[in-house]
Order: sequence, then structure tokens, then C-alpha cells
Amino acid sequence: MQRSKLWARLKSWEALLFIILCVVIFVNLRLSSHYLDLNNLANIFHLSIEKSLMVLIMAFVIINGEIDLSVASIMALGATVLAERYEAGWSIAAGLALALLVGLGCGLLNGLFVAYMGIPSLIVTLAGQIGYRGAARIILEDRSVGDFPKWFTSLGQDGFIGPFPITSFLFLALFILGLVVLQYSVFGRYVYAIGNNRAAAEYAGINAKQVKVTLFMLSGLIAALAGACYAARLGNVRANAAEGFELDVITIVLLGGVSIFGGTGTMLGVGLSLLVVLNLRNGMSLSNVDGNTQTSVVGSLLILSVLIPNWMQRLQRLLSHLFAKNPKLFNRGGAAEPKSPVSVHQ
Amino acid sequence: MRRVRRLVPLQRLRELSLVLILIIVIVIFGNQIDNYYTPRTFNRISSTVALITLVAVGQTLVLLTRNVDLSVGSMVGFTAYYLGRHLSKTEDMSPMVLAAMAMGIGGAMGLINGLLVAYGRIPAIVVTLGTMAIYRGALVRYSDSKSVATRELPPWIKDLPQETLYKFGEYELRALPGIALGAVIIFFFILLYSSFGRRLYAIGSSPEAAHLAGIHAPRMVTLAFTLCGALSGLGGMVYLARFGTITVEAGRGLELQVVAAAVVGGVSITGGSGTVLGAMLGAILIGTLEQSLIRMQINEFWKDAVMGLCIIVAVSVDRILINQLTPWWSRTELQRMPEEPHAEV
Amino acid sequence: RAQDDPEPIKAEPGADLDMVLLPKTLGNAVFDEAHEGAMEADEELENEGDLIFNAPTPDNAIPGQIEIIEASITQEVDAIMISANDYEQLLPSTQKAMDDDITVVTWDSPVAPEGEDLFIAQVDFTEVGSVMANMALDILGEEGGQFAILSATPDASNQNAWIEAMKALLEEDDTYANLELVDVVYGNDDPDDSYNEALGLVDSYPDLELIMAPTTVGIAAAAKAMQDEELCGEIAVSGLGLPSEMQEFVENGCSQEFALWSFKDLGYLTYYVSYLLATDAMDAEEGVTFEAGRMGTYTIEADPNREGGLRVLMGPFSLYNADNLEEWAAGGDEGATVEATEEAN
Amino acid sequence: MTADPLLEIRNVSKQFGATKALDSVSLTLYPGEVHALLGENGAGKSTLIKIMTGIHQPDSGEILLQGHPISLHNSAQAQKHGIAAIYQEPLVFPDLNIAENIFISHQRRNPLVRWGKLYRDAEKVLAQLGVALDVRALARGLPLAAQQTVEIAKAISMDVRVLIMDEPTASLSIHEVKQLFALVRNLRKAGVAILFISHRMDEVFEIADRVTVFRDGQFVSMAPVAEVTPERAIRDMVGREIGDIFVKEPSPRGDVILSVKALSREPRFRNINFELHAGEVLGLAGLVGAGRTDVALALFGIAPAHHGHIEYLGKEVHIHSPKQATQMGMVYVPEDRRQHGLVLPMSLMANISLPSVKNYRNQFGMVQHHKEAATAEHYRQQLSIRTSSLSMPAGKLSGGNQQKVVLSKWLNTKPRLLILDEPTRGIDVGAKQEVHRLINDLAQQGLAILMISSDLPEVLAMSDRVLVMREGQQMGIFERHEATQETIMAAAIGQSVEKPVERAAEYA
Ligand SMILES: Nc1ncnc2c1ncn2[C@@H]1O[C@H](COP(=O)(O)OP(=O)(O)OP(=O)(O)O)[C@@H](O)[C@H]1O
Ligand SMILES: Nc1ncnc2c1ncn2[C@@H]1O[C@H](COP(=O)(O)OP(=O)(O)OP(=O)(O)O)[C@@H](O)[C@H]1O
Ligand SMILES: [Mg+2]
Ligand SMILES: [Mg+2]
Repeated sequence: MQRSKLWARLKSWEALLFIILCVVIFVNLRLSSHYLDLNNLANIFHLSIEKSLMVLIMAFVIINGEIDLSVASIMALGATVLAERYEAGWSIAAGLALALLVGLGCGLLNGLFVAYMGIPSLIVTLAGQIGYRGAARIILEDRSVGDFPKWFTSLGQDGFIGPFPITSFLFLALFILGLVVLQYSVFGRYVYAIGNNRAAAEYAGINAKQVKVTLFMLSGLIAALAGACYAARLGNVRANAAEGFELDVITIVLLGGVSIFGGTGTMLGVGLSLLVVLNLRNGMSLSNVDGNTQTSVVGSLLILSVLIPNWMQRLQRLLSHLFAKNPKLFNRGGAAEPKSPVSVHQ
Repeated sequence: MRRVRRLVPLQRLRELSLVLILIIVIVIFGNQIDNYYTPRTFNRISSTVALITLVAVGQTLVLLTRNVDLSVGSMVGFTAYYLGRHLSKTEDMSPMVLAAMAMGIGGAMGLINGLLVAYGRIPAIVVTLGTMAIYRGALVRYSDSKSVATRELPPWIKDLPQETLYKFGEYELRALPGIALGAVIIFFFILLYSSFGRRLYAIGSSPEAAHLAGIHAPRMVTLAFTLCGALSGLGGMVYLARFGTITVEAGRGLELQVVAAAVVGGVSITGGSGTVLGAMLGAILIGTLEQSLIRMQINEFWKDAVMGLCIIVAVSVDRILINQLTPWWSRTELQRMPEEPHAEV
Repeated sequence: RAQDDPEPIKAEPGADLDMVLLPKTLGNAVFDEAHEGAMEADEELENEGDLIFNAPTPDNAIPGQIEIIEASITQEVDAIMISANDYEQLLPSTQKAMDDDITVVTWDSPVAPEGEDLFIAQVDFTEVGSVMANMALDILGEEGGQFAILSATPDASNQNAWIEAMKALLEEDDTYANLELVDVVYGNDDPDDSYNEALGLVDSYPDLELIMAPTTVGIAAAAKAMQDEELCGEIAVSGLGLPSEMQEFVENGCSQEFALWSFKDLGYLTYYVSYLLATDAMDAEEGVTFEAGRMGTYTIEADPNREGGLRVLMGPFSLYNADNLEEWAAGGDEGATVEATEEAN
Repeated sequence: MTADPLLEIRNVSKQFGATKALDSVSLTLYPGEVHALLGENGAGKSTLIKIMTGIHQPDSGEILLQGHPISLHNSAQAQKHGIAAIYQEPLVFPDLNIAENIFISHQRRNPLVRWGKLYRDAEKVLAQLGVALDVRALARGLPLAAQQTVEIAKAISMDVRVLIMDEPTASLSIHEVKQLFALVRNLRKAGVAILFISHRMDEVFEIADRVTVFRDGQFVSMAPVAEVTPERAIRDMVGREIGDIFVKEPSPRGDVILSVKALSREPRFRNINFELHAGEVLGLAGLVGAGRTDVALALFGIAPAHHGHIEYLGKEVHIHSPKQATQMGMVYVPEDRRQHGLVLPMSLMANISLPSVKNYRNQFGMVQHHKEAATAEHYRQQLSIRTSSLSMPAGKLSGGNQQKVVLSKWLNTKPRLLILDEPTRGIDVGAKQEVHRLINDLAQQGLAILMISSDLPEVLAMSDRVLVMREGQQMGIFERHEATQETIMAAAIGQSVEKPVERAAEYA
């Protein structure tokens, strides 16, 4: 019993990602002498901080059985609102508050259409992707707005502890919060239940619509927050900020073992997948690999990471059939899905 | 009522509702834009939606099986480039051979997707997100980031977009929309009348039930992906004919437009329902919105926002229409028969 | 341009410098030409170090450039040559690079002066305006007519500056009194969008006679659209285009005239300047004169468009039309530049 | 039984993780016999069937068809050999229409679909079963009984030599069962071998020729039906004697908990009137499709009624969502456990705690797993849920055990009013008695219980009063002493029953 639990854990998605991560780090160390530079380590997180933030909430949304393609546009809108208000004489804090509110509002809109009108989230958020970016365009047109106060940009650019800016720690805090909420809270349980079987969850007295609206609102909120990080990091905002981020975000979440049909995946897996992708890309950047090839490598990894365990499992099953006389030798069946929301209970 | 239901099954309701919305949209824009009701507008829109429609037909096949193909844009781009490069090197080539080649290349890429999904047991979105990047990467490698220029192409392919198949007054059915329409018609009948088509629906509707019913899902899924690839390949040829200049960026972002067209057209992303007719109507609806907005005299910076709004409004109206009409159509009485033919034995 | 400085600084070949050439994106033909030019200079100067050519994908343009700059800083390269996707947003990283003693030279599209050593300007921005105005005048004739601009994105700073310069000229100079600019639309440097926008212009303005596209993607797409709609005699297409992409359309009359500078030369010159700066042979100061291999001598000057900025103005424009394109084609890939014809009118 | 055996199963074993589902079992089917397979929940019956149809592969052992060993890797192969099954959980294609659902497995033979013929044939098959469904309608949202009917139609439409039926009658009422049995007898006459699984003893003894009993995945006994009695069969199944059928003890009728007046939701049901008291079990009887589930759904807020009044604890309420109902202490145990009852991939204990998970929070808002586990363990013992671990995904439990999890889940919310829809569907005799005892205890504690059941003996044994519905209409309410098999059946099929109808009018 104990042994098979250990087996199950070793065969889990998270373990696989961990192994991949180790390989990636090892290769990076071999390829580049600069990989371990403290500045570079900070850069790994720092340069993708907005995507990392959005990955956290996207994991919730996808586990819930929905998708949010509008995050990058809400992010741009958030950054735009913040910058425009600052330009108009508001304080950064007030601008940020309004940006976050706008993000919440966009998320609310998405959520209402998805939950109460019953339109597939793919379509709603695709319209949102176009529309919210459009709103940002209306606000800033072709202008770029910057000249933020030094303290604000230094939040996004300068080291807070060592070379790590404060936004990195913001991410870390949100990651832990996300992990606790998803894996251990009632809300997280609801997210899983609805993602797996919405009807059963509703029969169990869970208000699925409310949960969905909440998730989309949080998604909008985090996206707007990411927008603020973007403004601080680049010190300047344009309406075209973050175009095309959503696909990267979704890729990372899926690599983390979250099923696109909802219901499965863990925050730990998503965190590991984020580390894998960021380190992999960083390593390739240091080796001057071009963007397309980088994406191809991540794409191949995405496929292989599912394919290889599947093959291993089949091989194992084949072997165990050959040794059918001694079933204890191999742990057969049962582990068809390496990841399951129930893993938190074990 | 019963008769109406028989004549117009629930599945047709979706398309009816879309046609209705399309008419509303056209009337609204017709009031706003001068010279809107002209053959030109028709020709314009039909030419623009040809590519999306063609690929959306393939996408529909895949979506029906509860999968998705995000690599279509890359397949279109790769095929377009490959064909262009090939044409620039060879003397002459008949259109049919080129089309076959296009479908062959696309089909091969689709086959890889299909095998990975069906036999590698990897979720389609994972596979095709991967191959989307991989095929694009392959294109970059193959092309060495160079472009195909229009001047390298033989005249017939450059003239294909203005080829007219059928003229109805000044309304023209041009070659490219003709290809798309052909694909829609063929696959409409395949999906409706062939057992292959019905089994695609079955697989997507309930994979477990399909398994129990002894349907060999992997083969069907692979075939659906292959067909989707082949149609994307054909789409690559259309792309080449239409734009002439092919860079490594050709077709990027197409996947979302295509999925959007299909889903707006009532194809369910969770499989099992939808038709290619719907997908075409979805493509036309989005194409009409886009083309009409181009002609509206509104601030450039407002256009995206208006477009987003238009899509969500159109889809919402569609949803409301369907919700209102569905209860009338879908009633299933579990009744006892008046007499009991097998009552005693 | 080279003036009469008696002792231009010369480069000392054989240094060991790692240099990064960072264009806006991959997959745009002009940047490949720039790369060729840089490689030519690299060979000439016998640089022992690497010439790294890398660019982000279009869907990750600004963050991608930042990542590459940061990676270059980590790798401790000696010079970065950037065609910037944004005027301000790259500043934090380029400044960081300069703090680390890396030479930062921008070309094609600059960043704000505090984030670079100097800018290699292909041509004078106001000159682009006048060249476009002149071409329009050339095509439409003295009696003038309506024309429209098909630009890249609404927020492309280069294009916007050129368009502004052109508008100013149209207003001030009476020679252009009869040229009526009716609209500016944006094709997002996407062939599909540009194609549709061009047709939208045709539909919206029945009297339109010319589409002026100050972007290579836009001009090719517009020309193809006119060709497909058989409008080539009625509506002319002009602007900034690559001869390799435009030759076809000039031959069939869809475009009479267009202009561009040599990107190959731009890459060559940029490399030379960066090499000089990185080897400390030269300082980035106003009035410094240097020799750039086969291209002759140049002087660093204050940038009139950017306060506090320095530039090297490459020039000149090449105007292409039916007469000289054949020559160009005969010269093949060598890219024989047909020399300055600014005095076209 | 002079003929040669048609299908033989020899020493088949199957292990799932730590569970030994089948341990070297054997079974022989002869042409023209109805062979009943009995066993407790989790005894391995469904597993055996899945092996016979190629869905699972046995770890060891073999299957012989007419003396030749065959290997089955998927159900298509099984169908080719003429083996078809009606599975325990009906699994229809929601997006296909009913006709297609019935003939989906035939399609391999003809590459083109002839719709007209398809509809006509489907209507014919359904007519054999004595039901009329709109064969053009999609199967989405079909009530469970109708899904079951479609499954049966699907199986009998094939030319089969071996027909396996895994609890086909679990959600059918007497009427449909009669039709089905008539059909089964015809098939038997035609030489088909039928394997029949049911937890309803009376049915088994009505139709079967031979009876095999499994216990804990092992073969226990096999005998011609003439040689077994229900008592002996039950003893073989559970390994001990089970007394007579449990009958609810009378409990004091308390305050009115729920009062329903003129409730309607056209076209499903109309003018429903009843009062439900604390401590009372009100049985809701009727034939399949009578609209009983719809009444429950209306009360629970899933498909609210259009007209009429509901008073709960003396106050008029409008219930629009299950959440609202649950908060009021009114819960509903749905009939379709796979779609509405369980989150299949979630663990058994997470399923049990789902509606009440808020009660398991600590001060930081985190769910305390040890408390959840304690609750799950409690119900595992009380309802004897057979599982190797509490963190087993609910979808991997046997059908009956899943039903027990659904029951536990709702009992755990400590409701005031319990609406049970086919509460013992698929539950074995032993456990059924447990459930009945539990219902009885709950009523004694003052709960009000509304129990929908198609199992007439169950209704009669457990109800204080019985409300009978027919085609959406209330036919009457019978007091316990008035309720007999005959009166209720008569009301359910619409023969005139005077007195109770008058009584119904009084409420209106
Ligand atoms: N896929 C599976 N994975 C793990 N365990 C399983 C699986 N399928 C069945 N089991 C286990 O095998 C045992 C036998 O299950 P089976 O479904 O055959 O029982 P059954 O006799 O049909 O019971 P019921 O009368 O409740 O339907 C059960 O303990 C069940 O939990
Ligand atoms: N979602 C639905 N779609 C179509 N018809 C439905 C639906 N739900 C119920 N019906 C029809 O409404 C009537 C009442 O069904 P309901 O399930 O309420 O009956 P019931 O008495 O509960 O029967 P059962 O014994 O099956 O539970 C039936 O004729 C059924 O066919
Ligand atoms: Mg069973
Ligand atoms: Mg019911």
C-alpha cells in the first residue's frame, strides 16, 4: 500500500515536471556560464512577471472548465488606464485603484456573459480580447505615456532583495495564496467540482454561476495588476502592450497538467511548468536561439511530456502482461490519469 | 407543430437563427453605409471569407470529435510557402496537381496531429499548440526566413482570385469562394449522410458511449485531423493565390479566427454538435462585421472596440433566439403505446 | 552625409567583438537584407567575434526584444544594433546595456536619445514625406485627385512621423494644392488586413485614384488587391516597397512608382558605426566624421527630430519605376541601387 | 439444456489496483436460456460483463464461444461475435437523435445513412418495447428511464446470440418491466442466450432459468431456478440470512413541513397538491415518465414550477436554485447518479462532503481532511460501501456503491426534508434493507421524506402515504392501509379509482 502510494506520487505529473526542470537546469548550466549570474536568475522571473501572474489565475479558470483569452487585452487596458490617469494628474495609487476596478469590471462582463447568458467562454473572451484592447486604443490612441515617478518604476525595475524586484515577491506571495486556495479551500473544491461536473455541483447546492463570475473577475483583476507591473517594468505604456500573451499563458497552464476540459491539475504542477518554460526560454535566449525555435522547442516539450509517460505506461503494461503470473512485480492499472484533484487528499 | 419540427429539425434551428442575425446585421450596416447593397460588397465579403470558411470546415470536423486543431494557421502558412517556393522553381504545373499537392502536404501534417492525438493519447490542444509552434518553426527553417514574392509565381495562380465561376448579374461566384463553397457542400452531405460523419458526431457527443458501442474512435479522429490538415493545405493554396507574397508569418493567428467562426456558427467546442453550414455562416457573419466596419466612417481607434461589441451582441442575440425557440422543437414524450403488441407470449 | 572633413576616422579590422543585430521581428524581408549588409561588413572588418542575428516573433515583439537585450547583457556582448519596436519601452534595458559599457546603436527605428549611442537614420523623416508627396504628384499629375494612405499600425511611430511630414508639406506647399488626402487607414502590417483595408478604401471613395502605402507589407498587399479586382488602370499604388516584391506589379501596371532605401546598406553602415564605437575608435559625438567602407564617409550630426539625439543619416532614397526595375532585376540579388532621384519633380 | 454451451467463461480473474474484482470465476451460457447473475454490490458482476464485451481484458482465464477460445479487445469485436450488452449505466449520445442512438452500432455495415428508413425502424423497435419516443428528438436531457429504454432498444436491434443485461430494470416500473420480459421471452425462444443481472428478486425468479451467485468476486453457486429459493439465493449472496422485507415502523405524524398547492409546470405536471409532515414518508408512485422527477426538480429549484404555491415550515417560499433549497434544509437525491449525483473523478470522501464542505473548515478557511475522512468512514460502515480506500475516485466504484455514496452525501447535510428519487436503484438486497432502516430512523427523528420509487414493494413497505401520478397528473393519495399493489397500479395506469381522486380534489 505504502509502496504503491509512493509509486503513484513518483509517477505523478508533478514529478515528471520536476525531472524535466532538473534536466533543463542542467543543460543550461552546461551551455552558458552566465546562467547562474544573480542578475540572470532575477531576469528569468522579472522579464515574464506579467505572464507568470496571469498563469496563476488562468489555472483556476481552466480547471473550472472555462478559458480566458482576454487577459492580455485587460492587462493592456489596465496599464493604459493607470498611465492615462497618472498623466491626467491623479496619483499612482488612485490610478492603480481605477485600473484594478476596470480589470474587475471587464472580468465581470466576461463572467456574466459566460455564466448567465451561457455563451461559450471561448467566444466571450475572444470578443473581449478584441474589445478591451479596443478600449485601450480609444484611451491612448497612438500615444505612449510614461514619465512615471521614479519610485514607481523602480518597483518594477530595481532589486528589492538582491537583484529581485518586489514584483517577484508579489508573484511568490500570490502563488502561495493560489496554491492554498485551490488545493485546500472550499472555494478551490468548488472550482474542481464545477470543472468536473457542473450539473452535479449545482445539484449539490453550489452556485456555479457565482463561482464562474468570481473567477473571471479575479482573472480581470490579476490581469490589470499585471498591467501595472508592466507599466512599472517598462516605464511606459502603449495600447498594444502584451499582444499575444494569452497563448503563452495557456501553454504554461496546460503543460502544468491542467486539462483543457476542466477538473484536473494542481497549482504545484502549474508552478513547476512555469519554472520549466521560463528556464528553458532563458537558456535558449542565452544561446541566441531565435523566438520561433524557442516556441517550437516549448511546443515539442509540451507534446513529449505527455507522449513519453504514455508510452512508458504502455510499455509497463506490456511487461506486466508478460509477467502476469507475478502481478505484485508491477503496479498495474489504476494510474491511467497521473493527476487528479483528489491527490490532495492522499 | 409536429410537422414543422419534422421539417426543421433542431440542428437546422441554429443555422436559421444565424441567417436571421446576418440579415439584421446587413440591414443595420446598409443603413449606415452608402453604396452598401452592391454586388461589390457581396464579392468583397465572399472573397474574404473564403479562406476562413475553407479552414473552418476542416476545423469543424475536428471540433465535432471533441478535439481542436490550433495548428491550422501554421499548416496554411507552411503549405502556402512550400507551394510558392515550388512554383517558383518548376516550369509549369496544372492547378489540379498543385491542389493535390497542397492537400497532400496539409494532410500529412494533419495526420501527424491525428496520430499524436488518437494513438499517442495526448489532448488535442496540447498536441496542436505544440505543432502550431513546430510547423511554424519548420517553415522558418525551411524558408530561412525568406519570402516568396509575387513575381516568382506563374500567372495562373495570381489570377485565380479574379477567376469567376458563375455570374449572376454583377454578383460573381469567384474561384476561391467557389472552392470554399464546394468544400462546405461536400462535407455537409458527408456529415449528414455518411456513417463516417455520424460517427464523428457520436465520438464527440460521448466518447465513453462510443467506446461501448464499439466505434473505433482513434481511426475516426485521425481521419478528421487528416482532413482538417488537407483542407488547411488547400487553404494554403488559396492564401498563396490571394496574397502572392508569402512570408514566414503567413497564416499566423488564423487559428483563432477559424475556431471563432466555427463556434459562432454553433459548432460546440465540447464536441458532438454543429454543422459545416453553421461554420460557414459563422465565418460570413464575422467577415461581414469586419468588412462593414472597414467601410464605416468611424475613428480608427474605435474600430476594435466596436468589433468586440458587435461579436458579443450578435452571439448574445443568437443565444436568446435559440433559447426561445428550442423548447418548441425539442420535446420527447415517453408515451406508452395504445396497444401492446407483445403483451402476452 | 559625407561632407568635407579632411580626416575621417577609419576602422581597424580584426577586433574581437560580439555584436547583436536585433531587428523588429523575424520574417520581414527587409531585415534579412539588413542582415546581409551587416554580414558583409562583418567579413570586411574581419571581426573575430560573433555576429548574432536574433529577433522576436511578431506576437511577442516588445517583450521579446527586451528579453534579447537582457540576454545580450548577461552574455556581455560588445554592441547591440536595434531596430526598436517601441520608442520608450525598451529604454530600461538599453540603458542598462549602456551602463554595462555595451554600445547601443539603433537603426531603422530609434529609441529615445538617452537609451542609445546614436541612430542610423535611413533617410530624413521629413524627406520621406516629401518623397511620398512627390510620387503622388507624379502619378496624379498637375490636375491632382483623391488619394488615401494605407499605413502599418495606428501606433507605428515611424510611419506616423512620415505621414505627418507629408501632411504638413501638402498644406504648406502650393505645388501639391490639388492633391486631396481623403483617409488614412491601417493594415497592421498584416497582408490580410492590408488587402481588405485597401479594398475598403476603393469601396468608400469612388473617386479614389491612388493608394499610398508607406510600408512594404501594405504596398504589396494593396497592389495585389488592385490586381485581383482588376482596378490596376484606375487606382495606382505607391509608397515604400521592396523592389523584389513590387517588380511584378510595376510590370503589370498596378504600381508605377515606389521608393525605398537600401536595407542592405543600412545594415552595412550600422555594423560599421557600431564597430567603430565598440572598438573605441570613435566617440558618439556631434561632428565626428568617419569612413564606412564601400559607402564612403559620414558625419555624426544632431538629430533634428529628437532633441538631444545623434544620428548618422544614410540616404539616399531609391525611386523605382518600370525603367530602372529591369536594371535592378538584371543586377539580381546584388541589389544594385538605382541612385538618388529625389529631384524627380 | 441439451444443446452445447454457447459461451463459456473459464477461470477469469481481474484485479483493479488493490481490488480483486474477479477471482477465477466461471460461467456457462446455453442458447435459449435466461441466466441470472446475482451478487452484492461490488461482487464483480459488471466487471465480468465488461470482460465479456471486450471493454476490460482479463488478467487470466479465457472465454470460449461455441467451444473456440476468443479474445476480445474492444466491443466492436464482441459485437462481431454476436455479443451485445445493456450496461448498468445508460450511456446515450446526447447530441444524436434517438433513432441514431439505437442504430449507431449498425452503421459499420452500411456506409450511407438513410434517414427515412432509420426513423421507421427505430419506431418499430420502440414499439416492440411498448413505448413511443420522438425518434427525431435529440437524446440530450432524456430522463433516465427513457435513456434505459433507448439502451434496451439498441441492444435488441442487433442480431445477437448472447445478450447481456446489467440491471436493465433498475429504473423501470412494473409496466415497462412486463414489456421487457415479453421481449426477453421471445428472444429466448429464438435461441438467444441471455445473461440477466438484477437486484430485484421477484424479477429474477420470474424470468430466469438458472441462477448464478457471486460473492466478493468469487463464484459461489449455480443452480436451476427450480432448485433455489429467494432466501437461499440471498444467503449465498451476502453470506448470512436476511430477514423479511423491512417495513417502516409507524412514527408520530408531526407538524406540516411542506405544503404544496396546485403546483404546475406545463407540460410536465399540473395541479399537484399534498402536505408532508415531519416524521412521515410520502411515497411518490407512478409509471416511468409520470412526471414524478419533475415535481421533485420543481421543489428543489432546478426547474421551478410555473404556477402554484409551496409552503415550507409554514412560510410561502419561491425556490429558484438548489443552493437556496439546500440552505433551507431541503435536499434532493437525484436519480441519475452519474450526471447529477457524483463528481466521478473526485474521491469518494470529497463527494460525500461536497454539499456540506463548508462545515469542514478550520479557522483559516481550509478544509480539514481528517474530518472529511471521519465522516466518509462513518457512512462507509453504516451503508457498507465497498471500496479499497476513501480516496478512490467515485467513478471507479461499482454502481450500487456509487448510489450509496450519493445517499451518504445528502444524509450528511442533516436536512429537514429529504427528497429521494429512486434511492435504492442498483442497491443489493442487504444494503437495501440498511437504507430502508436508515430512512425509517430518519423519519423517527422527525425528518419529512418524499420518496420517489418505481419499486412498488419498496413504496408499499416504506410509505406512510402514497401519492400516485399519471402523465403529469395527481391520481390520488392513498393512506397506508388503502395502498396495495392493485390500487396503486390501477391509479398509475389510469383506471378509475374513486375515493382517492375525491380526496385530491379536497386539497385543490
Ligand atoms: N475501473 C476500476 N478501477 C478500480 N476499481 C474498479 C474499477 N471498476 C470496478 N472496480 C471495483 O471492482 C469491484 C467490482 O465492481 P463491479 O462494478 O463489477 O461490481 P458489481 O457486481 O457490478 O456491483 P453493483 O451491483 O453495485 O453494480 C468493485 O469493488 C469496484 O470498486
Ligand atoms: N429533459 C427532458 N427532455 C425531454 N423530455 C423530458 C425531459 N424531462 C422529462 N421529460 C418528459 O417529461 C415527462 C416526465 O418525466 P419524468 O422524468 O419527470 O418522469 P418520472 O415519473 O420521474 O419518471 P421516472 O420514473 O423515469 O423518473 C416524460 O414524458 C419525459 O419524457
Ligand atoms: Mg454493477
Ligand atoms: Mg424519475
